[in-house]
Amino acid sequence: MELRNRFSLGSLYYWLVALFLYLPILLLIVFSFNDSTNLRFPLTGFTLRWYQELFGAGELLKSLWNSIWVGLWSSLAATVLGTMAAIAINRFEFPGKNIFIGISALPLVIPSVVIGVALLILYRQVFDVELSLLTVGLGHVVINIPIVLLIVSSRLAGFPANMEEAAMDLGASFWGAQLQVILPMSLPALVAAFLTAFTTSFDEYAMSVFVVGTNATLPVYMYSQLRFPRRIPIVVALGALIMVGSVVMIFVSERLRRAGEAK
Amino acid sequence: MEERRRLSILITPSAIFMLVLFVLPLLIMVVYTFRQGSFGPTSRIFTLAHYHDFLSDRALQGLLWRSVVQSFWISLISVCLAYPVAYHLSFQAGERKMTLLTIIIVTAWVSFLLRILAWKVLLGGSGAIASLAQSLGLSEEGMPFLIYSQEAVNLTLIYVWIPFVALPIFAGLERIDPSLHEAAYDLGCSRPEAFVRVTLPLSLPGVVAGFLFVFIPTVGEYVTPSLVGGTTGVMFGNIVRDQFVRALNWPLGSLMSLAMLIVVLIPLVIAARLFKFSDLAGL
Amino acid sequence: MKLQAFVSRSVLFVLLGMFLVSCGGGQAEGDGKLTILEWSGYEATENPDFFGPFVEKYGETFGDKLDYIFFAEDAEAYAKIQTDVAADLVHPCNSWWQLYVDNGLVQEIDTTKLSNWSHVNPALAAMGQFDGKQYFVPWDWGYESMLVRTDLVPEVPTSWADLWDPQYAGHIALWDSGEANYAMTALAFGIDPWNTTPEDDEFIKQKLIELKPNVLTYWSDYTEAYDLPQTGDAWIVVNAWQDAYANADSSGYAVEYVQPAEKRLGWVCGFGISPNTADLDLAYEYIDASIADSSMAALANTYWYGPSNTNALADIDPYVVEFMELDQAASIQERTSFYRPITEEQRQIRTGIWDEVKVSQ
Amino acid sequence: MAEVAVELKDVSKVFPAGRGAQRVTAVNAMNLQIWRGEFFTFLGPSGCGKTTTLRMIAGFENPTAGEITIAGEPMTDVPANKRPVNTVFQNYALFPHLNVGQNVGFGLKIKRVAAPERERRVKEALELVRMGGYENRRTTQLSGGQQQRIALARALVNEPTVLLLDEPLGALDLKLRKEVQLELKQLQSQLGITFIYVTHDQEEALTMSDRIAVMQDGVIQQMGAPREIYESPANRFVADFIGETNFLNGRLSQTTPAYRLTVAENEIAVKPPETAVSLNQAVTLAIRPEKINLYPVGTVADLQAQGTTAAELRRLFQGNIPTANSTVGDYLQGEGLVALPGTVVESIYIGTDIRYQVKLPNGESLIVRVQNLSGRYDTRFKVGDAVYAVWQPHEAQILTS
Repeated sequence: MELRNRFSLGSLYYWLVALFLYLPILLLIVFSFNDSTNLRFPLTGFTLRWYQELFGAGELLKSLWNSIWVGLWSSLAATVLGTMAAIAINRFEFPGKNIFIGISALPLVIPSVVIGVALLILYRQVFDVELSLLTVGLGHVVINIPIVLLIVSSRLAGFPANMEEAAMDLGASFWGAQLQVILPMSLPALVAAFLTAFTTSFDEYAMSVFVVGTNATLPVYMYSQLRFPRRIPIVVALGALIMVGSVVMIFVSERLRRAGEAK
Repeated sequence: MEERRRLSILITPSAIFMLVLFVLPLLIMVVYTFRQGSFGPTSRIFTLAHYHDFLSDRALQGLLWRSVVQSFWISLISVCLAYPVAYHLSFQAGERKMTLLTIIIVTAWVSFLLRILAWKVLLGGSGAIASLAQSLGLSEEGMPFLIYSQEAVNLTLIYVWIPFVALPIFAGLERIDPSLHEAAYDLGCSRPEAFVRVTLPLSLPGVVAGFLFVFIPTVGEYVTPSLVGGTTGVMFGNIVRDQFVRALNWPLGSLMSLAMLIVVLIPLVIAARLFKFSDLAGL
Repeated sequence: MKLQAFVSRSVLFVLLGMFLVSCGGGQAEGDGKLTILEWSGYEATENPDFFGPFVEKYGETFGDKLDYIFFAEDAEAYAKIQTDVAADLVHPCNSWWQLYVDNGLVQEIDTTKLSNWSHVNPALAAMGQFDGKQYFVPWDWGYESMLVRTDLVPEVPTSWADLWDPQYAGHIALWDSGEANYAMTALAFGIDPWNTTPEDDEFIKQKLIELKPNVLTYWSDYTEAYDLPQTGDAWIVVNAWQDAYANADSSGYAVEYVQPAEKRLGWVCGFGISPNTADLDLAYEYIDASIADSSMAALANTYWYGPSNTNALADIDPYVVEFMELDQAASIQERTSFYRPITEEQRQIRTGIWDEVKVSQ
Repeated sequence: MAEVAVELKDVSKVFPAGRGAQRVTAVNAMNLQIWRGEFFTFLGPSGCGKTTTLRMIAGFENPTAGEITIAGEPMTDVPANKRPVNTVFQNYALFPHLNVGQNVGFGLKIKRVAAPERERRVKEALELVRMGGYENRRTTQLSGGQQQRIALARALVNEPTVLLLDEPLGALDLKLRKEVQLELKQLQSQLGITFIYVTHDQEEALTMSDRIAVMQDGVIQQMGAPREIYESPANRFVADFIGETNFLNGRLSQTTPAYRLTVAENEIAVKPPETAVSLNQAVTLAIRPEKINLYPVGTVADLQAQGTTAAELRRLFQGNIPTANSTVGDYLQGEGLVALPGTVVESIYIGTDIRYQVKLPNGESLIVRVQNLSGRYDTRFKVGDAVYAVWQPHEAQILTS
């Protein structure tokens, strides 16, 4: 009985915090149907206009597409690089290890506007490469590597030390052991790292704004839209769609998980 | 040797990547602090003037200190608010925990900017909270409540950070062996005692990680203060950003970033000395 | 717990997503394209009306000829150009023009290649001239003044200097721009903003610090400039552009766009051509299309910005014409203090002053 | 001559000094041959180098010096995954992301054994360890004993030349451990595979092994069959580590015609030591507690007066009951037995045995285990009783190290 009480108390708190987190988002969803360019009470009427305009807003959708594209590949690259480094850190002792860890963690510590400017100088004045989604993505990889490294290496540190040996004992090569045992075992951490990296990349503005080329990412484009209040509701509609989409995805995967469990 | 080859295959890609795309730009930034101007002929003049300017600017240093203190409190409160969420997820939510965690995390998929705009609607003069405050007699008519102030910055940042703090704390809690709680009860601890004496100390690395996750970027924060901070909410990050994007005084901006970096690194180094790196990792 | 299954499904999701995205994400770089460093909202793909002749000439695929790099502030555009971001055309505002010219970032414009050049207001065109050569084609211009909620203020201010009146305490929104606040304060206290001494700098800084008790917040983007008076959070938005007034007015709020005793501030922005432009003819075509009568009318009707083309008047909404005083082109400058080019050093001083003001407690 | 399965020639392993760690010689110039089909055990306390030796055979560590051959093949450049050995790990190291069947089939899959064959062999292996039908279980759902069997099946399914077992029973409870010990032994003789077993549990080693190598400080102290190790420990360490042993300080007082030793203020007969010992040399006498019998002090009449029954007396004196007034000491001397007088200072009843502690005149003490049989006189000594600690001279051993 006591346990049950405690459970509902914790649960209550969780949902209160969730409500707190979702409150502004729910508000955005409401405003996305409000027949006014102003995000302001009182509501003036129901409309689907913003959604209609959203589907015609080529540049906005293109920037969304760009952001998804950059987010996916930069997170994937960061996950691959960061995971490799995490395995190395976890598995080997080598000179300069602490320096490597320190430097890899540093991007977390430096304001991204600074990284953005530094990268802009690097790209244009040192390497003379054109700004593009690639240059944005590379910047995102820089800030995402530490995230991946932190998440994955702590997961690896939690494993019994001899999993790799067990795999090699059974005939797997070193790389085979990494691919068939260490990586699958770290999968939850890899997914968490990828998700966190994607989330970071998807909402990254301060750095991206400097290294973005002719293709804007969503946050860069959205900030530029702040000059045009009448475009704000369209952006809000997009935000609402993204949110509803992600929540639906969560519930679908939860359903799938449950279905998988029932088997 | 075989081991060395494996190590180099694993580490070289990220090492080269970080070297070229991070260390190199960082060094360029350091070089910039000695330049007189940002571009053109003035950028080729070596000067220590920016160091002199910054070191003699007490007001600016004061702002840096205030931003650090403010970030400290924001981080602390975020940690306190997120801890019970992480605790609930880790110990009470059972198999739904990953789903519940994701529900919290995906709020970050809606642009930061939009969520801040929504907060402005809530907190602004005609917003829901102002109306409530007005009807309760807490605020005069049409007065924006809680917005355009340092408190608004704090509230908004705490809102933004809760999911990101919950994550490392959750990870820290997940690593605690449940039998340790049982051991604590067994040794006569009441539940709160068991929490204070066993769970909390063991989850401390996750808590510290969560704290740093918030603290570090908050010191350099500029978007939130510029949107909801008003005149009292200005943070050091705003001034740094101004050097880069308005004054185009990149040398001074670089120098201010370095100063910020050093201020932020101090707690990081302390934390790294107190806790093992992997414990700080989160998840 | 079937976490593994959940996770592997998520991975599948992601990989599938990447596959789909990679199918649609590629772009081809082609020749005969223009890269334009532009404020967002002016792009031809969103507003084909602003570039009528260009769109007509290249038909539905005109978008393939154009790439945009967007910026949100002039400083950002200048920084990008200075770090060799490859753009063929750039659209800065006039206080920056001198820097572009001095640093060789734009080339001289052969106005004979612009069929609509003769319609451009000569006063504005003159601002784009340096050492007797035309470097910028002025396109859009506008005012900066005080946008006032007349129903909330006790008294509508009539001059910039009125802002220092304690009756507005806590209800003024200043633009978070050192240059603008410097100019506004200079005007308020009878100083020529474009010809100042270090003493003036110090005086203006003190005045701005004195203004702080009256200030609610600093607005940094245009949505705020619209929102602040409409929510009533701010009674007076300083250095607001006229389109903020248009929006508030059309939304039914009691607002006034003040004509201060000391003159409004005014800005002009225009196109410059990079010296490295590969397809110069296309660049001229684009600019020429932008200053065509119909294009300029569309711009004015959409954003309430002043057109540089005086011939466009006929197609502009009379209300806009009246408000912008477009029919009195000759006298506009008498009531307006247009921004003038400032040096890099001046810019740093003015931003520095503004930073000190913000930092001061 | 049996075939050699594993041979170690002058194998050493030195771990260099690292941060906070000193240079450690884990294995020191080890020479060893393990026969095909043998159940060979490395026994020793933790840190003795036994696990390092096993890891070198498995290929997880490279010897600093020396060579290891398996089935006649030098293994120096052969990585772990190419060696014809498999390991059962102490913590089992079952892969948590794979189910039981996938775990067992892992090695076969690596070797690209076709699916049907793989399934068949996995099934067989699981049946071998009495875990048939568990293919689809998650490893985390299994008990410790079950996990141990899966780990065994996972190794055996690959048909290794040598199976390495690194304290595989450490995590099991006593009863289960005993059960599995027997099973393992049976399995080994049934399969005929060479087992190399590492443990710190001497009982386990004695129960299962064909041969045992007792290790300390990276060196094999003694190698031999369980009986040999137990009965004739080569040195004090082995004697002490294997089972319980009493050690008495002594000095050799006579070497010819027979060896005699002064211990606890008495001179006693002793069998000749294995190593050369000179007269007057200080040595250690080792004697197992169960080899010692306790006799009461006094005359036979005294015993009778205390109510000792005839049957008990017969048993005490092995049927040859001396005359009523002759003493027990005389009898023991007459029988050629060693008898040290002492006092019972502790008596613990442990069911199968009574465990006495007997204090000798010089202050040294002996542990004596007496089987708890009815009709035995020596099960009823009390604290304070004067007794003789008695053994046959050949039961005790002189140790010089």
